[in-house]
Formats: sequence, structure tokens, C-alpha cells
Amino acid sequence: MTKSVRKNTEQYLHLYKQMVRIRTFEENANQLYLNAKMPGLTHMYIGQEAVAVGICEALDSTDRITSTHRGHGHCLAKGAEFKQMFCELLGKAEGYCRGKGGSMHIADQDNGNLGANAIVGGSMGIATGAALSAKLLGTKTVAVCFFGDGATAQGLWYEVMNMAALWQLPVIYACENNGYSEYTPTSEIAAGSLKARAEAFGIESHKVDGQDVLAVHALTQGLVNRLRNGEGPFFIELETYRYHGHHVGDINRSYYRTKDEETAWQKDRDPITNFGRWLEEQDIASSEELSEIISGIHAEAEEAVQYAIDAPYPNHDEVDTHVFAGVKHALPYISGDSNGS
Amino acid sequence: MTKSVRKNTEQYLHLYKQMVRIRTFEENANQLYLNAKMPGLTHMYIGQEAVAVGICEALDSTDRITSTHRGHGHCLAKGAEFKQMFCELLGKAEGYCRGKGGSMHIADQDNGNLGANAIVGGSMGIATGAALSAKLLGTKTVAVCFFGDGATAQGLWYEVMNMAALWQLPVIYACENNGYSEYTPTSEIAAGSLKARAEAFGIESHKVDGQDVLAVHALTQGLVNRLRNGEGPFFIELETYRYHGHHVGDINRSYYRTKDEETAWQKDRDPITNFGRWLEEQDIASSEELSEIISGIHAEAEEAVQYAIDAPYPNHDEVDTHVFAGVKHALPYISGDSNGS
Amino acid sequence: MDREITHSQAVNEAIAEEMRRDSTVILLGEDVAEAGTPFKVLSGLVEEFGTERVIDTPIAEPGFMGIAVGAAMTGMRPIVDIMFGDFLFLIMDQLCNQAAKTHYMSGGKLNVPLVVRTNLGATRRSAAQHSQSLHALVAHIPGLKVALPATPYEAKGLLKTAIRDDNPVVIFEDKLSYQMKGNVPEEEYLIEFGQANLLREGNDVTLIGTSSMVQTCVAASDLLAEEGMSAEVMDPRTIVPLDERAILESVRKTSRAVVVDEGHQNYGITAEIAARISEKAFYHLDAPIIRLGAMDVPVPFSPALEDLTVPTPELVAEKALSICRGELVHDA
Amino acid sequence: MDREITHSQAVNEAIAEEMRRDSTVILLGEDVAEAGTPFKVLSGLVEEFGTERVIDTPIAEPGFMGIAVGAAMTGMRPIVDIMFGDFLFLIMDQLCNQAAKTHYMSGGKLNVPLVVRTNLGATRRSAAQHSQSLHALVAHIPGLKVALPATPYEAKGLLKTAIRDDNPVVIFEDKLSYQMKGNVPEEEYLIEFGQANLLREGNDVTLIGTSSMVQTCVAASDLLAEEGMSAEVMDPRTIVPLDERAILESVRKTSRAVVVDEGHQNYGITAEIAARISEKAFYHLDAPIIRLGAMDVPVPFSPALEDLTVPTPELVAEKALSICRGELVHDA
Ligand SMILES: Cc1ncc(C[n+]2csc(CCOP(=O)(O)OP(=O)(O)O)c2C)c(N)n1
Ligand SMILES: Cc1ncc(C[n+]2csc(CCOP(=O)(O)OP(=O)(O)O)c2C)c(N)n1
Ligand SMILES: [Mg+2]
Ligand SMILES: [Mg+2]
Repeated sequence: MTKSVRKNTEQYLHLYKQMVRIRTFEENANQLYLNAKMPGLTHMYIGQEAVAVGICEALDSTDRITSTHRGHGHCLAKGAEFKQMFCELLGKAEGYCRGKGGSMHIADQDNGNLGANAIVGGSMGIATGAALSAKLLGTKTVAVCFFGDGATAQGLWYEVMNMAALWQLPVIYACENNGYSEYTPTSEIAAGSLKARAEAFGIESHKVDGQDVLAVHALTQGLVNRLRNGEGPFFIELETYRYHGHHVGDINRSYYRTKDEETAWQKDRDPITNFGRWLEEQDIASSEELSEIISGIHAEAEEAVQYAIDAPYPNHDEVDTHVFAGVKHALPYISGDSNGS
Repeated sequence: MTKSVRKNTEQYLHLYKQMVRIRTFEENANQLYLNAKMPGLTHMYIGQEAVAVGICEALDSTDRITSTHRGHGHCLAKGAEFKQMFCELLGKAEGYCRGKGGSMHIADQDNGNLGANAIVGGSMGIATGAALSAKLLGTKTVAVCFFGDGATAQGLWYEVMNMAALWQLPVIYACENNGYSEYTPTSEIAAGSLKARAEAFGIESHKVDGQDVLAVHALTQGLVNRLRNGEGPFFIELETYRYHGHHVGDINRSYYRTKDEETAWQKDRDPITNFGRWLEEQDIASSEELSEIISGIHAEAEEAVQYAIDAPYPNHDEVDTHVFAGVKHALPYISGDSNGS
Repeated sequence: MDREITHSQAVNEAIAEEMRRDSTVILLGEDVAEAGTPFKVLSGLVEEFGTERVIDTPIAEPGFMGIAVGAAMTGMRPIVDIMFGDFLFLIMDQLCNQAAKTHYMSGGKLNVPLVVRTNLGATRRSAAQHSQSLHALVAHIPGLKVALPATPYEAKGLLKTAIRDDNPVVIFEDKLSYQMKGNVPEEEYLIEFGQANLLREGNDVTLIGTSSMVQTCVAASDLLAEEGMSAEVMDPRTIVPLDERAILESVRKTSRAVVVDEGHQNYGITAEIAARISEKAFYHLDAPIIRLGAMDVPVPFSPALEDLTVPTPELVAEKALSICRGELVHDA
Repeated sequence: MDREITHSQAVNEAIAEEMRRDSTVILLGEDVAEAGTPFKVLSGLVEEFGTERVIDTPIAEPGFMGIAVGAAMTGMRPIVDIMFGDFLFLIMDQLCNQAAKTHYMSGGKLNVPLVVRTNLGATRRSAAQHSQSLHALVAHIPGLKVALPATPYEAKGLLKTAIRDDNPVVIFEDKLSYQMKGNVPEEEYLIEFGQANLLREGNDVTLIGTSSMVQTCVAASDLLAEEGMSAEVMDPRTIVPLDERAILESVRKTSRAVVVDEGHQNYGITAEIAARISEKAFYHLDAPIIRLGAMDVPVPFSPALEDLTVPTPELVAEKALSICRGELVHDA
């Protein structure tokens, strides 16, 4: 066990915990769906945990992220709590968005998460704008824009990369390349090279194993430091894999990818298993300690799920609140009642 | 005078004539504006003639082009006539679009011009779609998408390049880099390299002197042949310059570019002067012959202008025709009169 | 001969028949081929027509919409699949500045025969960006036709007509009805645009419903019947063109109308229909026209809230009853 | 003290004052800095506020709109310049799916205080893609406020209010009126949203006009006066929120209304206003409400055609007269 490893013990364990939290959250969310306790559909982050955790651990809570339809991992990695998240997924009043957003719009402003987004690529401008604010206000904070490989097809990305590069904005474009856009291998719908696309705008670009939390974290930490010193923007392509279907209802996947491929990633490249093994090898934690971490998180999740199930829905009169900031009820307001009361 | 030059005499003279036609057309259009005879504004192509002519001379009339707000040059180079063009610019019924389109929407379907476009970048999809048709219908025709350097900022370009590359469509993206986006040097609003942006999608890319009609033509001819054989798409960046303002009303330009710069291009790099000199040097045409060409075209233009001035406006009852194909009058039609009669 | 098939099957049949009939018909969109779309509406088409005609695109709606416009101008008849109606916002420039205006701007020389197939409808717990009913936006733009099928029969007949139309047509399917069954003849048929369908005859009030709200109006008419009121139920089927004559005829008979649509109410479809009736059946009206659109809020995720935003049969019946009884008097 | 300045100067002053007052106000758009926009409306601002706050963007409307949304969510108050209202189609996703819904979707935690400044209006010989009046599209989307100034006074007061508003506001200027002069006080003032302005009092008919059509209605009222009719002229100023109370009060007094707007008529602004009046002033109406929007055709280039597409004072007066005289009876 090297000195630096010892020094970082706490952080290593934190990385591990955060990944386990995400996986545990997702397993519970999937179960809620299967038990017909969750309204609608949701997209599982399982398999990609090292990406969200490796990146977000390099950020402060005042740094901003934008997230995607597959957003629970980013939200948790940026510091969100189980209870408010499960409440949101079930449409309850105590959810992060008072149940109005749900899985695809979960946001956690206090921890700098500007929200998941149900429009593929829809948050690329938002993250870039957060970086513009940081620069203009001189906050020294940074922004990370999470998006998938499929989202690279959206023209918006090229528009905002151009401006980010011109204006040297403190933003990282983090592409989680899990190989698929819904039910289509992205290789069939993406020409050329993703990295070259960013580089063409003069943006320094990196490719990293998205299953290796330490590699992701080290790369990001370096880039974040440079962003805080006025460099940037940067692009990172993270090679990763989603274990589950595109969403919880996507069960029969054989027409677009093989079972073998799925098994291989889960067996050989699982970010949690592999990092756990490394922690043991490095004598940072014993297998028992890791099990304890896991069971503690499982218990916490179970409690949060039950809390969310029991929690109340928003009152009916909330249906037209929060349409406009500063207006209590939108319906009277739009017809000219100036207080919207 | 080499053999090949001799063989191509007719074509060389045609290139020259076409460039002179464009310049003459534009000078007349500008004069119509100055004399308050033309409704609205228009964007002069003067200075860029070698681009349109060099490219369009490599095309058949069944090949398609899409054009821009600065579109008279493309339209003429693709074979349009003065009379219908001037009529269109003056909003007359005999115009190519019956006066409904005007300068910014001039189209000439019979010669394969799918139209100018007043949305910057707006025709990038259209050209790509024309190439898709060509491929699916097996026509062996190609499509050329003309656009400016400023238009490269539009995300649409990256979206359609991706598909054109994936589907190997017979399309050339021809970027006329005249250095300016309206009143801003494009270097201030474009990061990285335009060529690299296309190359990132695996698209073979070329840069050429857009003031050298032979160079433009030779490059294009080679690429068109390859497109007809199933290769493609391609990107060409053409270095060029607009002599006039962004539009006819843009007279005071000193805040965004110097008089010296303007003079230098006009003096040293004028596509018509230089090509004329070359024609003389190569003994293809005498200075008198060139003057005759010019005065013939001037006379033709003058006549066409007068024709257009005298031509009638469309009848009032045309205002709601051509809203829907197959419907005579749109106004009754949308309220349920099935014939729109 | 009639048979029962689902809305989804009706759409699939319409496309398959037209693709067989006309080799220039092609399909473009995300996951339209092997996956047959997330709603599985297009399953089997790629097997029959191949990947040259059933084309999986990248996630680039503006891009493939633009490509479809160009393809339509040059000999093809593309059907563009926009997975959720909410993504229409991404293609507005290509649809409204290009497709809608090309025929006019070219003085009739260029045609853009394409179909945008998309959907509408809330209460699927899909939240604000996957639940909108945005047909009012495209209905406002000259040069676009807009169809709103309400049954499998209409889904097939209107879509076939749309594919054969030489203009851009936007057709909105109710995504909650894909599994709904209904009678669809085996024989080929088309449904002409601009022809409303009278579902129920009645004397006391006309209920005009579009798309998902047609069944809501039918259910409301049942509730009204229990109260001894007879309601006429009318489905315009297309909102551009709009069968104004049929609507006015009905309202002139019943003297009262409730207009129901799942788009937002404010500046929405119900306004246009109500305004036309008010103007052109003015002297026949016995009561103000009631409009019921979706509530003017972004669609909330929570089921407890979402269900409040869409008109229900009970609400339609209640409003109809109140005007029939002369109770709804804002300005007395 | 009052002075006469142009609409263009009024806009410029509003922005300059707000930028001085609040350092988080920034301007983004194409050629907004040195060029001061093609309309020269913003001249001088970059000199005072520098290129950090007056930002020339690439020609990438979706991109800089998205950036503005993100900046607004994180402490800035961006004013986004959309050079022609027609380009709104390009930013619809960022404006309507993102900006408009963020506050709601986040349960009130995130705000998007931004202004989209754009324009409307035809008859400038700019053809179909540079002449549209698209305010109906954004007015339909919950979460957006929509302002339509008609005078320099309103241009300044409404824009200042918009900049201070904590929500996304779309403000449409009439591009033909930039050189129009009007009284604008030296002292600071704001104009509250949702407060209609009564320009003329009258008894026979209410003319409700928006933006460019306010002056058309005023001119029509002059023509009507010549015929011995007294028209009330009302300018709603904002269409979201809409001052329904003021409109209804006027129509209940005059018993007749003509609604005039430069957007397309079909599924446009006039429909909503007419439908509300018809419903809520039903028992006071002596005649059908007349709607006059822009003709439902793409805007033609030819002056001979373009001028036919926009309501004129003569047309407004003629229609008003016909309802005052009880002549306009569609359904008698
Ligand atoms: C603009 C838009 N188009 C299409 C969709 C439907 N959709 C949701 S997720 C998805 C695939 C996204 O792929 P990728 O970006 O790789 O993310 P992943 O799902 O792999 O995490 C698609 C097409 C959408 N939500 N938004
Ligand atoms: C989408 C869009 N944004 C802005 C404009 C206004 N505009 C017209 S031409 C132009 C500059 C175009 O520059 P470039 O593409 O280089 O063409 P050039 O004028 O140099 O030929 C701009 C910004 C427009 N017409 N469309
Ligand atoms: Mg992916
Ligand atoms: Mg240029």
C-alpha cells in the first residue's frame, strides 16, 4: 500500500460508496417499476456508475452539471439524497421537484445539478450557459455536460462547442459512450470520430475507460483544475455500457445486442466489482468492510423507498403553481389577474 | 497554347461569359435598388463569380443545387435567364417564382436549382435530401449545397453531414468562405478549422482558391465524377470575397473591414479580370473579343431590365394560389371548401 | 368486410399499402427499422421494404427533417417519424420555414409531398417534454395540412390520404390509443381531408372533439343522455382544412357547443373553432360556447396532478349541462 | 418630462438603463455589438458595456438560445436577440421545451429569467422567411410571457419589465416601426404586464389591436368617426398575460368588437381573444365578433400581393361598420 493510497483512503471508499449508492438506487427503482409502484418508465444507469462518480467527485457542490434522461446516477453522484429522489420518482410532494419533474427531469439545485433532460442533447446549451455565467461572474466554478453517444448527432452540440471554444468557457463535454442509442448500435448512426468532432473546434479531447473510476476521476480532476485556471473547454469520451435495457420496459434486446456482449461487460468490466477488488488488493478495505458498506446502503435505500411510498402526493392546487416564478397560480394570472391569486 | 487548351476553347469562353453574366446581372440589380425600382434589399454576389461558375459548369442541368440569400450567382451559373430573374426581383408575374419568392427565394427547377434560402444554413438538409433521392432513384445525378462561412455555425450542417457520410450520398458541401458573416469577420465567430469539422465525419475535404475559376472547376469536375461512381460526400472550402456590402444597403463598412482589404482583393484577385488576362495570354481570346462578350451581355441585361420594369405584377387573385399543390385557392380550402375554388 | 384491428396496426397497414403501391414512399426516423419504433407501430416494415426505404436515422430531428424536405422536392414521398410530438419544436424551421413555404415561394414550381407522423397526448406519466399536444402550432402555419385521427379507421384512412397528398401533412396520433381496437375494412379506402365525422346525432348541444377527445366527447354524450340531454358529437378529423360547414350546420341545429381538444387551451385549437362558430352561427346560439383544452401548465409528472390537466367526460358533460340549463352566465 | 424618441431609441434606452442597474443583464445575438444589429437598434451599447456583456454570437440561434437558458438558470439575465421573428422556429426547442418548463419541472427551484427580443411584421418586401408574425406560437406555451409593444413608450416600458421578470419573456417589436417616434418620459417607468391600454373611448364598437395593428385600429377609428361611429380602441400590450377584464368591460359597453392582429388569422391570436369575448360577454353582444389577422398564406414577395395580406384601416373600418349596421349576418 503506497503512501498516496493511504492518504486517499477516505476518498477511495467514498468513490466506492457512491457507486454502490447509484447501483442500489437503480435496483430499487427497477423493482418499483416491476411492482407497478412507479408511474411511467425510467432509464437505468447501472453499469455506468464509474462515469458519474469519477467525474462528480472532482467537482464542488457549487460546480454545475447537466444531466440526461438516464440521470439518476449523475444526481446521486452530485450529492442527492435517496428520499427526495424516490419521492420524485413516485411523483410525491417531497420529491426534489415536488413530483412535477419525475425521473426524466430530476434536478437538485442545491448540489449544482441543473437537471436531467428528456430532450436528447437538450442540456448542451444549458451547461455551456452555466459555464458562461461562471466566467462572467468570476466564480471559478465549472460546468460538466453529461450526454450519451447518441446525443452527438444533435446539431446543438456543434453550435455550443463553437461558442465554448471561442469564449474559452469552463465546461467539460462528457460523452458517455455506452454504444447504443436506444435500440440501435451508435456505430451504425455515427460517422467518423467523436473525438475528432470536438477537436475540429480546437477543443482538447480525451478518451478514457469509463469503467475505471480512478482513471475517470484522475483525468477529470486534472481538467477541472485547468478549467479553474482559465483553460478550457474540454471533451471527454467515456467508454461504458448500460447493463439494462434502454428503459425498464426494454426486456427483449436480442435484436440489437447479444447476451454474450452483455455478460462480458458485466463479468469483466464491472466498475464496482473491479474497484472493490482493487480496494482489497491495496488493503484499503477488506471484503467484509465492503459488504458492510453495501448492506448499509441497501438498508438506507429500503427505508427511503418505503418513505416515498408512504409520502403524500402534491395537493391538487399545486397543479398551476410554479408555472411562473413570482406568480402563485398561473391560471388566473394568464387571464389578467395580476397576482395570480 | 497547349493542345488541351485549344480543345477547351469553347468551354473556357463559356466560363468567362457566365462570370460576366453574373457580374452584369448584379450591377444592374444594384442599380435597380439605387433607383428605388426594386422592392426590398438584395445581396450582391460580385467578387464570388468563379465559385458559382466553376462549380456549376461541372454539373448537368439534372444535377441539383441549393442556394443562399446571396443566390443570383448560383441561379445564373446553373442556367437561368436574365428576364425571368429580373422579373422575379421586381415581383413580377413572369418571374421564376411568379414574384412570390423574390431575390432571396429565387428558384429554377428546370435547371436543377432548388432555390435560394433566406434561412442561413436552411438548405443544407434540402441538398442532402436531393442527394438521397438521387441515390434511391439511381439517377446518377449529384447535389451541390452552396453556403457561406457564417452558415457553418448552424448545427444542421453537422447533422446532415453525419447522415450523408453514413449513407454515402452524392453531395458536395461547398462553403464559400468570403470571410464575413454579415458585419462580423467570421474568424471571430468560428473556432478551429472548417475543414477539420467535415473531416471529423470522415468526409474528404478540399480547400481551393475561389477566385480561380479553372481551379474550382477542375476540382469540382473530379469530385463530381467520383460522386457519380458512388463515392462521396465531399466538402470544399472556397476562399473568396464579396466586393459589396452584406446587402445593397450596407454602404459604410469601415467598422468591420478596411477599404485597403477591399481594394486589394479587387485589384489582385478579381476572378474575371484574372481569367480574362489568362485567356488573352493563352491566345484563346483577344481583348477585343472579351470586350465584345461583355458588351453583348450588357445589352442583353439592359433589355431584360427594361422588360422586367414593364412587365405586369401578378393578379390579386394569385395571392392565395400555390399555398397548396392541387388547391386553387387556399382561403376557401382551409375552411373546408374541398376544391379551394 | 370489417375487422377489428388496433390503431397501431392500422398505421402499419396504411404505410405498408402505400409503400407497396408507390416505390417513392420512404420512411425516415429514429429506430423505425429493426425496432419498429419504441411504440412498435412500424414492426415488420423493414423486413418487407428493406433498409433503403425504412431508414434508421441518427438522433437528429432537424437534420432528417431537412433531408426529407429535399427528398420530397426531388421525387420521393418521405414519411418522417417524429417519435414524440414534443420533438416537433426541433423541426419547426425545416417544417414551417422550408416545407410549408416552398410551393408558394417557388410560385408553384416545387412540391414538398411529405408526411410528418407524430403523436400527442398526456396521462402517460411521461412529464413535460414527452406529453404535449402541439397541433395548434403547425395548424397556424399556411402551407401545412394537419390531420388528427381518432380511431383505427381514421388512422389508416387519413394516413393514406396524407401520403398521397402533394403537400406537407402533419398527422398526430394519440399515443395512448395505439392498442385501442376498432373496425377497419379489409378493402382499401381513403378519408378525404376536410370532412368531419358526425359520431352521434343530437339536438341539445354539439360536442366537438379532436383526436383523444373524441372518445371523451362520446363518453360525455352518454353521461348527458342519462340526464335526458341529447348531444351531437362531431370529429373534424382534420383541422387544416377544417370542415366549417359541418360544424356550423350542427351548431345551428343544436344552438350550443362545447369544443374539446387536448392541446393547451390558451391560443389553442378550441379558440379557432369557437371563434368561427361564434362569428358564423351567431344568431343561432343560445349559450356561450364552452372551450375545454388541456390546462395551461406544463404537463406535470405526478399522476395526482397530471390527471387534472386533461378534460374528462365528466367535465365535458358538466359544462354541456350547465349551458343547456342556462346556468353558465359570465356576464349577466 | 416627455420627449419624442424613436421606437429604436426606446429599446436602446431600456436595455442601457437595465444594464446599468443590474450587472447580470447581458445581451447575446448576431451582430449585436459593433454593428448594433442590422436595424441599428443596439448601437452604442457595446461601447458602454463592453464585449463581455454585449456578445456577438455565431449564426447559431439554437446554440446561443440554449446558452442563454443555462446562463439564466445560474445568475445572469440574458437578453437574446433573434434578428427576425421568423428565426424563432430555430429556437423553439430551447425556448419551449427548456426555458418555458424549467421552473415548473423543477418544482420552483430553478428560474429562467431571460428575454427573447425579436420582431414581427410584413410589408417590408422581405418575403416569406423574413416577414412572419409568430407570436401565437409562443403564446400557446405555458411558462412564457409574451409582450407586444405598439409605441416607443410601450417598447421601453414593457422591455424594462421583461428584463426584470424572473421568467422567460418573448417581446416582439414591429420592425416597421423602429423609426416611428413617440412620447417617452425622461423619468424611469415600467409598464406592468397584463394591463391593456385604452387609446380611444367610444360607444359603438371596440377595436382590439395588437402591435402593428394598434395604429391601424386608431386610423380605422378615425374613418369610423367620419361615418358617425365612435369606436373604442384597445391595445392589450401583453397577450400572456391577457387583460381579459379590460377587454370584456369595453365590449360589454360597446356590444361589438373587431379583433385585429398581424399574425396569421387561422389558429392565431384573434381566435383566442374573440373566443373569450364570445364566451364571457355573450349576453352583451349585438353582433358577431370580427377577426382580422394576416391572410393565411406565406408572405409573398411581390408588393402587389404582399399588401393584400395585412389588414388595413379601411378594411377594419369597413368590417366594423358592417357589424354596427347589422349587415354582417352569416347565419341569418
Ligand atoms: C430530441 C430527442 N429525440 C429522441 C428522443 C428519444 N430518445 C430518448 S433516449 C434516446 C437515445 C439516447 O442515446 P444516448 O444519447 O446514447 O443515451 P443513452 O440512452 O445511451 O444513455 C432517444 C433516441 C429524445 N428523448 N429526444
Ligand atoms: C438562421 C438565420 N440567422 C440569421 C440570418 C441573418 N443573416 C442573413 S445572411 C447572414 C450572414 C451569412 O453569412 P455567410 O453564411 O458567411 O454568407 P455570406 O453573407 O457571407 O454570403 C446572416 C446572419 C438568417 N438569414 N438566417
Ligand atoms: Mg448511448
Ligand atoms: Mg460569408
